[in-house]
Amino acid sequence: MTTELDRFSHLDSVIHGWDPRTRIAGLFVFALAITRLSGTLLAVALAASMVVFALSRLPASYLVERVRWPGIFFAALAVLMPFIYGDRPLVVVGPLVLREEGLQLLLTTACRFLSIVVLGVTAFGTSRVTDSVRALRSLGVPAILADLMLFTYRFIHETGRELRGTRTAVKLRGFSLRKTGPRALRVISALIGSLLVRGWERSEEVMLAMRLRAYSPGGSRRAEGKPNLADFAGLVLCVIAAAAAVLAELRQGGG
Amino acid sequence: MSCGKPMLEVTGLRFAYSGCADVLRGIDLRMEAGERVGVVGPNGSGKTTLFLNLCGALEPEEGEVLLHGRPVRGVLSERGAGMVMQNPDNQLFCATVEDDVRFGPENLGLSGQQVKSRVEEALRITGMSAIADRPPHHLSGGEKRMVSIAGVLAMKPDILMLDEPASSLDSRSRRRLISYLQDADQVMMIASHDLELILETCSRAILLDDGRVVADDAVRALFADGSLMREHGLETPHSIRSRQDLGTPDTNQIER
Amino acid sequence: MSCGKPMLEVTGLRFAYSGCADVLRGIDLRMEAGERVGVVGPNGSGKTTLFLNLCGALEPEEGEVLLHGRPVRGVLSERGAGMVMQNPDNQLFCATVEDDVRFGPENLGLSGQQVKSRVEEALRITGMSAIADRPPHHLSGGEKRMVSIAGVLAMKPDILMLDEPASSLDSRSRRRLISYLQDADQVMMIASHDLELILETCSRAILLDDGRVVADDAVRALFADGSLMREHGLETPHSIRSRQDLGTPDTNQIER
Amino acid sequence: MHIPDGILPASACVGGYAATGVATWLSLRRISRRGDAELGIPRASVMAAVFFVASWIHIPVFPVSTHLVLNGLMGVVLGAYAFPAILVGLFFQAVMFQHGGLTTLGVNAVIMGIPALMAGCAFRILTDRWPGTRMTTVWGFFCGASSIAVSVLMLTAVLVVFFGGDIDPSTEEDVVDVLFLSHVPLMLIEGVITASMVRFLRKVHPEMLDGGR
Repeated sequence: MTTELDRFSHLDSVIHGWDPRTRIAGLFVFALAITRLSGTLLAVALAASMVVFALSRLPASYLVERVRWPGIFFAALAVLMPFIYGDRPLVVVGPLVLREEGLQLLLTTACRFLSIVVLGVTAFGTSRVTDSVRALRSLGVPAILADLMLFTYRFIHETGRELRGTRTAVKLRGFSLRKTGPRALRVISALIGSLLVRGWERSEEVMLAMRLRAYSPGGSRRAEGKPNLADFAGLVLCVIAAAAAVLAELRQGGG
Repeated sequence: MSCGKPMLEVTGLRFAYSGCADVLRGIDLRMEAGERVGVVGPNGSGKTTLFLNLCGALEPEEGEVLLHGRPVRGVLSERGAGMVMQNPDNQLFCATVEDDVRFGPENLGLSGQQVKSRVEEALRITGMSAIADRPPHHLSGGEKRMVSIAGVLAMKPDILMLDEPASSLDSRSRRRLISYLQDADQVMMIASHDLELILETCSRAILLDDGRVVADDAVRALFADGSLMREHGLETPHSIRSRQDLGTPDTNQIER
Repeated sequence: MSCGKPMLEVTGLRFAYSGCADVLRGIDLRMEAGERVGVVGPNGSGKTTLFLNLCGALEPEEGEVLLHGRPVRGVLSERGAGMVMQNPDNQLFCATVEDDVRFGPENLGLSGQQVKSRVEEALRITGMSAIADRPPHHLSGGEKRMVSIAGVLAMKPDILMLDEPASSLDSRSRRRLISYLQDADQVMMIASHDLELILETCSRAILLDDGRVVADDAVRALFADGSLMREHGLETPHSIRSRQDLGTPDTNQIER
Repeated sequence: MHIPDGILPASACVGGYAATGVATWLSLRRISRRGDAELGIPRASVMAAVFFVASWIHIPVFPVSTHLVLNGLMGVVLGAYAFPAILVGLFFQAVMFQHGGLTTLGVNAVIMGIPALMAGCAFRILTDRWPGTRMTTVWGFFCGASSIAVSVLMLTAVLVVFFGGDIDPSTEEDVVDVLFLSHVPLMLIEGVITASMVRFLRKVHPEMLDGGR
């Protein structure tokens, strides 16, 4: 399982150069607007998201990798939704009724999902996690939460390594984690339990190490440069596009 | 080549973690019953990966690992190769020492009685019977190490492979470990940066670098070859070196 | 007693973790500017606890720790004692090397420019400038160690305390660490089981056992005292021992 | 069980964020009142990482496999920190694996986090009144299973509120039943794992169960 969020943060592109604060805020507002769109407007928004992604020069394979997981969820939805949602039947196959609204909703949902994921991947894949979290902090995320995010990110890797080590050890003593049954559950509990205890003990040392380096929560932090005019222009562009799209959608809905 | 079948025979072993360059680039080695072999080499030379291949936790890409003439497949079999991992914390995950030692034999599908006697024996051999009821998370480094050895011994492996057994032990626990290793009646391979430990416990040593066996010789002869050792990022242990400095003829030590 | 004030002066230091027996049972020691002192002793002798008391992370129950004549209180102050802990994994908590080194100076509330120059200097001194952008989980053991040292150096401590700096390093990284320590222009205390490392980097050594200073002497003289060492669970390093075995005159050792 | 991006309308997303904001604010206020924020943050981050990684362990439940949520256990171990820790965990799941979503982060945090806080409180109250090893294990099962149950109920409620109007009532009932029943195995598994974990921690590291205090 790859957890490398920083993998493509070093690339050089317009999006990479966009200040993380304005970038995350702008793309987020746009993504939020997309949850309100449908029809042609949604198609345009999807295209716009794709353009932003292309501008970021992130490889397409990165996106495909990201979409694989929730793809399963959508497959399930695709099977279910068209048959239960709405009341205008489109095709009737035996006891099953394929409904128009269901199909439409599925399409709409899938498009919204895709464009939001594309925007999210672009927003967070184009700077290092540290910079993204700092940006979130200046966007109003509480300092304690921001610290929590940074340290958690770091220890995900450490704990992941411990889990791999323990898995190997379990395997070396003849147990397969693919087994089912009460004993498997017991082993898994013991395994997670020992990760927890190790985590707890690790946290005592981490606390000490932080105090040794004068940590206080949300204490003085790096004074960051201000976003420049172009950064703000990007943000304003996003907000205007989002507002315009939503207004257009509302007018369409009204008319 | 030698009398009869060797206990362990490895030919042309290659291995790579998926998507990475080869870690093992063609390893050949043989080991007779009763031998005790040290494996040395810089970090990243492939020691741990070699062990994981020998005990069947990793599948070789090319080449073969034969134990008693039979290929090693998977790790479930009894009388195979057992491995004690470098970090005992990875290995000790049950609520008590006894449960932990019991874990392996239980997976072998033995009867309750057999499991019990195995656990008792393993704890006795390693001297850990007294702490059988304690949770392993609160033991000292030396105790953790001995319990993790007991956990593997309880599976009665033909070969016991120890990966960095002395790491983070203090001098007292290290000394206790060494005397256990010296007395144990068990075929072993020991990978360690602690060359003095290898020197005291093994008769033969293998120098691994960059996934290849660079040298395979009597332990003293190998460690005394200063230029070879330096070339592969190792230092001749002081116990050998000082004698050399003083002009004492090496390998076969003079008596005091 | 000596010329002027000592840099560090510890008198009658006692400490116990809440609800436990005393770990430190009355420690007295002095350290002059420019000294480099090794601290040795078996596991559980109180080395780490002593360090934590000296840098103010723990509050002594009795006794005093004076740095430049001022009592040490808390750890927030600059120019205090900095400590590099044993396990670098628990010490590198930021997502990149540079962020990690920056962590301390930022908490001290320095200006952006000052922080920047501190970080650059610390990375340069430890030779880690090239990997400033890497995440800590991709580093080798030796690199992690050097980065954790850089993180403390960036706070410009008067004394740098290193707890088991060589643990789990291979021979190459250990050698690099030793040559860094030898060249560094920094007052240090080094606690280690690796007596050869202490021998190569320190001029004076303190032997701690059961929370007391058992011996405080020139490093060679202390390590050569075989019976004292053995009594406290330590072994005279081979580099000294072999010379003794062969009759090389050494401090005050009886010949066999 | 996390709602991906694109499913919920904007109003739900904004509402979720608002509720999450309030819950986070309340949690953080409670934390800073206790005065151990300095020590709590590294602890909560390390534990959040452990819970995050534990969700990588797949448990085979014929014919599919599920992954653990463990929000009940988080409540028991982390107390007030459980909510921010879950929020952070969900954020990383969303940006690393697109599991859950960014616009739905607020809603998902409420669905997972509120039951965790409830489980923490319940565990503290129940073990205070009926202590003892056996009872503690029972309470562990109860908190583990019920926090999943509450999460599923909240999830169902959200879906029904935003989609219910357009589904005919009998189908809606079926869907709700299926949604709930399909989570029963997970409830039992989480209950069993939380119970044996609580027993394990009680034996090995009892102070880890004081999170709700």
